[in-house]
Amino acid sequence: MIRLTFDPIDPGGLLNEFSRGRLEVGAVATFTGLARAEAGATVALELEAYPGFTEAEIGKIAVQAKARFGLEDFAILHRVGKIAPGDPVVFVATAARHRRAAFEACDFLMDYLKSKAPFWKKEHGPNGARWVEPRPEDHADLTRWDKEISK
Amino acid sequence: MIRLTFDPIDPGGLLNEFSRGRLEVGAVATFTGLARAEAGATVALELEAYPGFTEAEIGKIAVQAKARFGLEDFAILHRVGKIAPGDPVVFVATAARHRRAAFEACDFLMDYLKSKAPFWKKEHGPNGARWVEPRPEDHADLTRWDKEISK
Amino acid sequence: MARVLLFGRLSDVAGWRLREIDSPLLSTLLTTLAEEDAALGEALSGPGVQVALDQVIVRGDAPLNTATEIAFLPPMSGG
Amino acid sequence: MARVLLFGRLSDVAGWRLREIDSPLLSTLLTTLAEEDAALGEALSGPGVQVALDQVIVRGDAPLNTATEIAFLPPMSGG
Repeated sequence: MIRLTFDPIDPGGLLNEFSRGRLEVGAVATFTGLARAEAGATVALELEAYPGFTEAEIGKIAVQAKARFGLEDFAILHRVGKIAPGDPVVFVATAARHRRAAFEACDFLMDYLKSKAPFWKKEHGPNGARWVEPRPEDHADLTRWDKEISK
Repeated sequence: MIRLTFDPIDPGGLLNEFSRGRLEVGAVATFTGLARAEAGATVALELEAYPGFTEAEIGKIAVQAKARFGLEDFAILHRVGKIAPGDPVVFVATAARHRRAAFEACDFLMDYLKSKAPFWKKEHGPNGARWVEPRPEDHADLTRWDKEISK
Repeated sequence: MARVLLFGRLSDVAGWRLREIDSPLLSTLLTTLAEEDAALGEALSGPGVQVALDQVIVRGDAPLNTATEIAFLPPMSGG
Repeated sequence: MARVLLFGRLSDVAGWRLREIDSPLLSTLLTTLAEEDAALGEALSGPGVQVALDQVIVRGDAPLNTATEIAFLPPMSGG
């Protein structure tokens, strides 16, 4: 499941729905990204996606992750629009027979989502708004996975 | 928060409660371990703890994890007693400013809980019950963290 | 009339997000937009701006038909 | 009367989980238990069985008082 939503995300409801009836799965890892207030420097976060294109691009990576880590299933929900500090921005859940695979796949998906997924992010501060570029460490996080391939 | 419970665990409720009001946290990772049916080989899992001692031993590792990974907070809930396939056995949540710390701390805590925490586990199958010893890979998972220290 | 979409800071520069513009080629569309709004023209040719035709990234020039959706995508920030 | 607790497979071997037994030392308690139930005696001296006095792991002999809680812990399986 890959979904974009303008409405608030309910990570707990998603986790319970995702885990229900999984008799052979064993391991469910999740990540919830919350908007940070940055001590008042961020009044709101605003995320723009390209509907259709954004889900399709995320889908390509999710299919890769499913094969690479042997996932049973995944769920990716991403908030778009204006987001208040403390509110969930992104929720990723992965299910696998063993926890190593579930953790690594969740980590991998988040590295992609935070650095390369087709979103445009604006931070609204007390003195106006600015567009955010990806942080260098986001790209560094993502290259970890390339290195592992070439090991 | 470290708690043992004979009652069913509600991972979603715990995740929402854990995430609420965290304006500066940014990252919440969770792991939910579900009892596996093993294609009918396991009718129920039974977990025994030593109340007081078990929480205290888990607490020592959790305090280490908090310092080592710079966690803002953690929650560990472990089911004891008889557990049906598909039901949550353990729920771990970690909160940190950045996702790398949240993921690694959650992974570290799970490696400890699955291999060395003071629990005794019995698998009830169609032909009787047997006590389970830790799997060799559980110990291998845990030694990953020692190696990282000596790097 | 193809649909032109601007994302991220490009729509802030242009003051619009979606317009219908008639143009036979991607290159002629870019010329039209730049003549009309020099700041937008510069932003569209800036580093890292990608073009998607009907949600597929393209490089170089391309013919446009009336049903084409052209999206200009500045560097993606991730979520 | 100290409280003696058995965990995991030890309580299956013994057929009980909790008993109050009077004994001046850990070593004398072990002798009493082994005389009464040879299988339990063997299980208690088996590899990896740890002893906790008042929830603290101890090695070697130790004096017991009437309030002491003695727990015999077979190898822990993790959760």
